[in-house]
Amino acid sequence: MQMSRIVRTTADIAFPFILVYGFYIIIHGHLTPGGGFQGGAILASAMLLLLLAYRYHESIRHVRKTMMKTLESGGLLLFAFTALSAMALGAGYFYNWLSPGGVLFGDIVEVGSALANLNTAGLIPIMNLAVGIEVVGAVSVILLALLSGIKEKI
Amino acid sequence: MQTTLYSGFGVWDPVIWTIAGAVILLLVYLFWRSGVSTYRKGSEQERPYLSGNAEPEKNAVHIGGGNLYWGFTEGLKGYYSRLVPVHTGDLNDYMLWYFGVLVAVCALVVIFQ
Amino acid sequence: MIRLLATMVAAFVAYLLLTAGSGDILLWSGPELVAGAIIAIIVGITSYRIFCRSENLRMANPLRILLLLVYAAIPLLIEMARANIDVAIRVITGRVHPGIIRVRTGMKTDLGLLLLANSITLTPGTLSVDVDEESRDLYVHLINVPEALRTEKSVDSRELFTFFNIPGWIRRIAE
Amino acid sequence: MNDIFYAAILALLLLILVAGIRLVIGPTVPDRVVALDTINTLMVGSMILLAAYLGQTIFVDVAIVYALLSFLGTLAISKYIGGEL
Amino acid sequence: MRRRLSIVLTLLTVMMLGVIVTGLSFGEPGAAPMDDYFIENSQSESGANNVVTAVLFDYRGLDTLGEAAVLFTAALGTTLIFRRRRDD
Amino acid sequence: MITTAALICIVIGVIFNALGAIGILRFPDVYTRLHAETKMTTFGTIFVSLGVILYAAGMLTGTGDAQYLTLGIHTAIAVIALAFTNATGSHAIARAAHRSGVKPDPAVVDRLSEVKRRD
Amino acid sequence: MLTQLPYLAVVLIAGIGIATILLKKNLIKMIMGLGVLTGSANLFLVTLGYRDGGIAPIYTSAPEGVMVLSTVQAMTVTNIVIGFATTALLLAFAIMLYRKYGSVETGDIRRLRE
Amino acid sequence: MIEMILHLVILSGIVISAGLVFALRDLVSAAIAFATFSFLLAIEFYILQAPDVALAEAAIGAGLSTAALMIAIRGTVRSEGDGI
Amino acid sequence: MSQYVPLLVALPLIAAFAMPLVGMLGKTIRNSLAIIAMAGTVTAALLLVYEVLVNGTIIYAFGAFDPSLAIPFDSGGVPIRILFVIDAMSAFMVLTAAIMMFAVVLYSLSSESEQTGQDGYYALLFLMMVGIFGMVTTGDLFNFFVFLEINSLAGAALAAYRINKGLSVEGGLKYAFISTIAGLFFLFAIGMLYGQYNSLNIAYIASVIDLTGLSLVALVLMITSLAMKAGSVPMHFWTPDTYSSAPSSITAILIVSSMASLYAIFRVAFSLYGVTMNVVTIGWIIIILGILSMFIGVSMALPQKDVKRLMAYHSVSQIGYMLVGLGVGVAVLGDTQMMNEFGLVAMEGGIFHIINYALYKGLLFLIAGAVIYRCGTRNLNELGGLGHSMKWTMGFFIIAALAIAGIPPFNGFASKILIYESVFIFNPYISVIAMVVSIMTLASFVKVFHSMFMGPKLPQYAEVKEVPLPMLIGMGLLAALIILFGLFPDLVVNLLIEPAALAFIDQSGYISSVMGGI
Repeated sequence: MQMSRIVRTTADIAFPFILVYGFYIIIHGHLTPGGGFQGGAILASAMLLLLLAYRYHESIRHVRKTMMKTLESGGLLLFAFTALSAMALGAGYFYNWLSPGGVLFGDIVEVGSALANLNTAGLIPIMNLAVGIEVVGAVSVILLALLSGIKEKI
Repeated sequence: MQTTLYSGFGVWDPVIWTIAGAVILLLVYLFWRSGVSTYRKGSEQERPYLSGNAEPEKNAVHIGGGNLYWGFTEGLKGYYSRLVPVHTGDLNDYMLWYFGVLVAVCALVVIFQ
Repeated sequence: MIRLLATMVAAFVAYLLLTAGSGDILLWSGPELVAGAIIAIIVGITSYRIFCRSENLRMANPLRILLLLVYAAIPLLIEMARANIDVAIRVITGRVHPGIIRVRTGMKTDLGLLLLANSITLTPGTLSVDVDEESRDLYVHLINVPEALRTEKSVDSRELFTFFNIPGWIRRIAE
Repeated sequence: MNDIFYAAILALLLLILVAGIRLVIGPTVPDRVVALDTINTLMVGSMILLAAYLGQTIFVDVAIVYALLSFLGTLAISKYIGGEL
Repeated sequence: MRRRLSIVLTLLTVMMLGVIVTGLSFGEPGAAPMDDYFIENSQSESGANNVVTAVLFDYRGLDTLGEAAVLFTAALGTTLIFRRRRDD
Repeated sequence: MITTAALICIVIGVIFNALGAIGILRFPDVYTRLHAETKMTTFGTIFVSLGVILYAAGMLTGTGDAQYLTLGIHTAIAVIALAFTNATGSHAIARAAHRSGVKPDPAVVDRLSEVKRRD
Repeated sequence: MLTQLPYLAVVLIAGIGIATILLKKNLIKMIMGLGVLTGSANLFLVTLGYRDGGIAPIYTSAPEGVMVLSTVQAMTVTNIVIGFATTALLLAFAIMLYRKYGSVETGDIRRLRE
Repeated sequence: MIEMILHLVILSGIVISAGLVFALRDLVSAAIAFATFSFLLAIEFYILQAPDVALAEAAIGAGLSTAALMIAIRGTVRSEGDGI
Repeated sequence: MSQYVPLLVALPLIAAFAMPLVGMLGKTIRNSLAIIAMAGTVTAALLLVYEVLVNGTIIYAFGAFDPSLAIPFDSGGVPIRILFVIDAMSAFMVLTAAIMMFAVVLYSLSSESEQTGQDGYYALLFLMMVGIFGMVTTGDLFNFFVFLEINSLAGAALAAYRINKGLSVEGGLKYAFISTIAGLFFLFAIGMLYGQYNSLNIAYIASVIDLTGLSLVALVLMITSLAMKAGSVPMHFWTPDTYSSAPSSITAILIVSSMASLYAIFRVAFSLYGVTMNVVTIGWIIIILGILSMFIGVSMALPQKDVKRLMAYHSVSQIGYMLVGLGVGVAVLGDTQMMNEFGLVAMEGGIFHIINYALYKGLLFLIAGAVIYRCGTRNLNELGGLGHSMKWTMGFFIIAALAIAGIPPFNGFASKILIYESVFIFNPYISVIAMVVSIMTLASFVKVFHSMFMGPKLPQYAEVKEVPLPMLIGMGLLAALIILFGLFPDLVVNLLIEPAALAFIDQSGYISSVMGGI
């Protein structure tokens, strides 16, 4: 069974805006409250909204398990390799080599600014994004697996 | 290569033991060689002699693991009848034991501090 | 294609709203605009099949959006205020005659149905309980069913509101 | 102005406790969901007020998350009790 | 019997944990050398305004990697439990 | 002046919120409680937020600090999201309650129970 | 005592969580108790880092003030995610056990014993 | 000191909702109480100046945990059996 | 300063993360990735162990420009980053874990080849190894907690890998639940320490700790929860449930993770608290837990009918030996003379027993898995006569069983004699109990040997063949190591064990290696 037409329309309309908000939280992770985990959880909530609003067999066409698994693994690999990249320069694992004065994300941060200084903090935005991708994949996989556990014959 | 292990109280050298074991095995082999020379595999001699009765089924002569140490557990029945039911398989009981030990250890540490 | 574009524009506008006041280019800074564009593209590709289910792009007209804002600001708010005072009195006195009636909507689109149902929920002592999937008729719970409506099989949606012709507004916005 | 904010926050938080009474006594499950929804709405309001009270404007982000996502919990529970999950 | 024991143990554990009420004072942590270092240096070292994010991804990045691995583990575990099997 | 307006808005909002919270205690069944919850607390929160928006506007004109613009816009977004989701949420609750068999207790008419369930 | 209120609440919530785990026999309920216990641990960690009159550890245009400790907040975020992962895995176990055993009461889930 | 009153109100709410998780026998009601617990915990984090934590608790505790619990309750039984 | 340290964690993590993607490409590629990643990790681990043994303790600061710089110059002498502190004891644990991982991955290539979802299996296996490596190498309390959780969750998910009519799920659920509780209380303890000293680094906390009530409760919480994770009586109930229902290869890894928890108990006792706490009380508590574990474990093992359950009870019993050996070390920590007289030897015995135990118990579980793999049953009443068809397996079983029973010249005897003779000076009764337990162990393994391998060839197992080659290689590796360690115990003790024991005792050395000689 599915929810009523009203709920489905609400889900359709709210879905892209929740996505936008999740990405906003992710990429402002080093400036405002938030970060990869929180934003990823919000993105995953958008997926949950689709899963809740539609029938199971309908919703798994929108939220595909293979896609989510790929996102999960890809995000984690991006995270691990970003951290590993410092070792190629001879520094320690997780060393933030992009931070002071690099090109991308290398600006010096101003004291006392809320938004706007997106181009700062070195590796941190990349890691935030990687973690965000990973969290949305992992949480969606968890929810899909739980749903498949009650909906499908094994 | 040094093999002697000093335990602070005694000495233990596995090589000597191994050599001794090898010697014993050699002796055993020699005794075994000097057995009855007319024994042949695959002949009538291989069949067990059970007072002229037929050999029972293989399954019947096999002693299952559950039958071993029956006397031991029967002898220590008082101990086992207390110990075995404690392993209830109930998750609540597991947690109960954990918290019990937690409190007991805390009490011990506080008392003997 | 045009659905994708519409979704991207919507996402971009939402992002701009979220980050307003961040810099000098009008209200936004350069990195924010770049990031907003990238996010809008990603979100658009992800969700255009869901956001714009039909090829019908009636809502892409900015006039309709403006009308929606006006609708939310004036008629809806006034109806809400009236409803709230009504319910507040009933909270204090405790006099209720509740019941569920069937309401003909005549809405052709899902968005119109959604707006009407949400308006009904937020306004005069009414609460949309269920919706008939085929005829798009609403079952509405009224906190105080007037004598006139108790015997009717189904009522028109205009009779639920007091001051404004809310279904007419919605029809103008969404259809 | 801060005193007003403080008083309003305190009032809203007390109202959360009042709505909690329905959570405790609610005879049916939908009653409790109603209480949960009330608590969510009140909490969004108090969060907005708190952001102004503390002077931390970026705290409002949390309130937006609440407003968007508290809906999901309600939806999940109502999907269950409607027998549709 | 077991119920009573459970209640008693709960109370005793709560009493044991109650030492945190007496041992710590709310709002006045003692010396905070590590956190003061973070608060002073996070902006210049890692360029992040949000100190918590700087701690999460720079100073204690390994924890974050481990945390992501935990989530990955849970996702793999749930999919493994509900996977399709040849037979059982 | 603008501060006074903000103050009035906040007071109105708190009063409506209070009525909503009392309403879910006083009303007899789920649907009527939903009336109180949806309308009054949403309305109250809108007014509370309106107060904060007015306060932010006042501060913005007073100090010219861009963060108050952020405060105002984000508050507005929060309120829009809240109103939008709250209405749908209470519809979902009402529908689920009716489907799960909670009938409106004092009811003069119930057309929904009369129709036969198709699905 | 009033100044130590958050710590007191931590202890109380932890007690409720422990009681749920010890006294309840339903697995889902026990998992909820675990969630309550996790919440108490989170509250404990955040409370540890609070300083009187402190502001959030984010450099914004907010009023000046001493910042609260940040490490505990990072730890708490970590612990929240770990708690969710654990809950999800345990719930998956519970669903599978119900499919196989037909019950989620701990009294019935004891085929492995002795 | 005056902030302590806010703490008092919220923390008593937290303790009450945690107690409800313990006391309610219907698992769906307990899940609702658990969601309330999460919400109130998040606002306590908010007051303790930890917006990151509040955001995480809001996103994970409010929506995702509740949904996972509801799915699990649908997959198992709704009412709790007799206690000890 | 070593570049291998992060690879120890990073390589298996990347392998695990890539595994679901690689699993889509095909079976061969996935298996080769598993082997390559495992070989790389083991190589890194061996290089690391070599470097530690040659150069002494390694410090690695994550996220610093110069990883060997533990404390930044401007931080006022406080370590602020996550540090990996690898002294001889950690290196020893890394070696144990690496050996077991090597054998288990080889074994799994055949034993799990019939199952679906193998990419998840290998990913979780690597995650478990990450957890173990992290737990034994980290010098940071919260980081330890995170690795503990990784290890627990991966272990629980793997324990339920084969559903086995729900039995495996039950075992996995119990393991996951208990691990979570243990982890949570460990987190409470971390919070208590953090609240007082505002640090998470073990060495720093050890340098400033004093025994307030809060520290005392933290100590109790840590020791108790880690003892439960290690599976000591009376918190051992999950051990037989989980070990018996998990796949055999996983059980071998679960043993190593319980060893890591055991290591953590003594890391907390020796390096974090040291002589600050009342060492006699804590030592006696650990010894009592050890004695109970030894005796109750073995006496529960005797009447068992399920072969894996029996072995699981034996692992509880064997953990008692290590607890006793190291517990004696804790109890005499404050007394230099007694420590030199017998405490060090007891600790050497306990530490030597860790690797011996991991080897032979892992081998025993792998053998049980091989038998189950071929026969499909684990009930000792139904098994029998396998010695005719599984000759290699039987040979390995004899080696492992004699080793666990402490029969010379296998490695179990070497470590047990160290424990017996040194503990005899400390308290003769404990030593006598340990010997009695050893005899009962032998008795119970005679039972297993008889009912699995002896007897006539049963008709229902007429088709049974020897297990495939990778499984044999995995088992043979462990058997060879058992014989090697048994024949040259002194070599191992001098090379690995004595530095490890000294590293445990030397708290000031541990602190100064991090704090730079303060």
